[in-house]
Amino acid sequence: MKITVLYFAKLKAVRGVSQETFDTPCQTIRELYESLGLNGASGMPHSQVKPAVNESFCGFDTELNEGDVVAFMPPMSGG
Amino acid sequence: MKITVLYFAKLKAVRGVSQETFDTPCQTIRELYESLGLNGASGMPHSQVKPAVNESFCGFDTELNEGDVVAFMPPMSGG
Amino acid sequence: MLFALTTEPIDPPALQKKMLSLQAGAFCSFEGWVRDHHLGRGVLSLEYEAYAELALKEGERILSEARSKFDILEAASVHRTGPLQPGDLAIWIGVTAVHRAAAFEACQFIIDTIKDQVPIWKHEFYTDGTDEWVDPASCSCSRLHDH
Amino acid sequence: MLFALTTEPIDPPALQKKMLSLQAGAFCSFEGWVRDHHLGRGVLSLEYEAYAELALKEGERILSEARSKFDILEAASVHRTGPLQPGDLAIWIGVTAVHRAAAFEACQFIIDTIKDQVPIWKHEFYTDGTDEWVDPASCSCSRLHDH
Repeated sequence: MKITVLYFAKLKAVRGVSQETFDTPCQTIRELYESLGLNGASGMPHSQVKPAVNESFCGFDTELNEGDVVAFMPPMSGG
Repeated sequence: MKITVLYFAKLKAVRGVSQETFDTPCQTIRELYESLGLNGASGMPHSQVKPAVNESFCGFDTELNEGDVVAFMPPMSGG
Repeated sequence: MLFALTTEPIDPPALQKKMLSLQAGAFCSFEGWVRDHHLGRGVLSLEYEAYAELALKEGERILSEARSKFDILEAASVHRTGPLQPGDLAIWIGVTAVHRAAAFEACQFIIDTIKDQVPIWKHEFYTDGTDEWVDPASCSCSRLHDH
Repeated sequence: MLFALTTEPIDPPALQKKMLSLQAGAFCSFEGWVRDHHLGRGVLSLEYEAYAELALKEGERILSEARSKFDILEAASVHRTGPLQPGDLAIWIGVTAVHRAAAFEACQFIIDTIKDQVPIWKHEFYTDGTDEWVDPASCSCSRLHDH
């Protein structure tokens, strides 16, 4: 299925793009995160990352659906 | 001895003037307060009033000296 | 003078401008505005009276105490006196700090202590034609009803 | 919209003006200013990046939560995004209430929660030529060092 992924802050730097749209066989947010290698040495462990789908926070076990817009967010540092 | 007394807020209304200078035989702030009748029915009990002498808070047992400027202050309500 | 009394309208942006620095990441302010009601009565206007000499001394002492008690950079306050109307600014307090928690604590300490210890009194004039020197001690619910 | 993002300088007096009412005796505000140093390093400039759609939703949710949690009248906040320099205002929060204690509590709750939960990130550029995405979780002393 085709999804769009948004990357922010350090994860944007790790991935090298702020967003991309592609076909994926992944069933969950967790599989997607790992398939992108974002939990690797240069990335961040799941525990530090908040995922969102379609502009709402969600868990890593959330299932993916066609057309979803997924976001991976490092710890926030606004304010 | 000659002293000046300042009255504020409700005590000014009770006494009818904001300040006055006069000779007094009173030895302490307490005697002065009572001689002025400010602790009477239309006035305020000592417990509610803060006295000051020469621009510093003081106790009712403070002794009076020639030329002192005494102030009697109801509970504050600024801010 | 970091504590001041004024009979003119208070100008918070101008006061704040004097305090800011490149070290101050956090600024907390409190403003007390004149309301149009008090304990259920309509307020037409009011007048703040101060024992100016002592109020200035006490105000400065409270700001100094805040600076030694809390980890802040600057603290300042201006209280208006004379006639005011609903919608007028009666008091302004500004605190700068490197970190926000101290700024909040100091700002709240300053307004609480000023209300309790600085010789200023509020004379309220009501819409029904009566008037009263506000006496926080005579109202058992004063802690709930002051701003 | 009571929570907003802007790439333009924040104008606190204009924002406050929209909130004041004759019922509001107490106004508390918090402002976060860009400092010229962070954890001992000189800061040349910084950039705030936001996931705007989600940040706006979260910001509104936090302001709503503050209004239901505390006895306040209004709460509003604006966060600046894009490039900023030391001395620039990064965030403004204003709260009005009838009584001051609730205004202070709500204002502190709002800034604490915004920092923790609104998807905005700070990218700092240092005087030594390096840069970093600020990661509060990676710094054991983050609670002490953020503003």
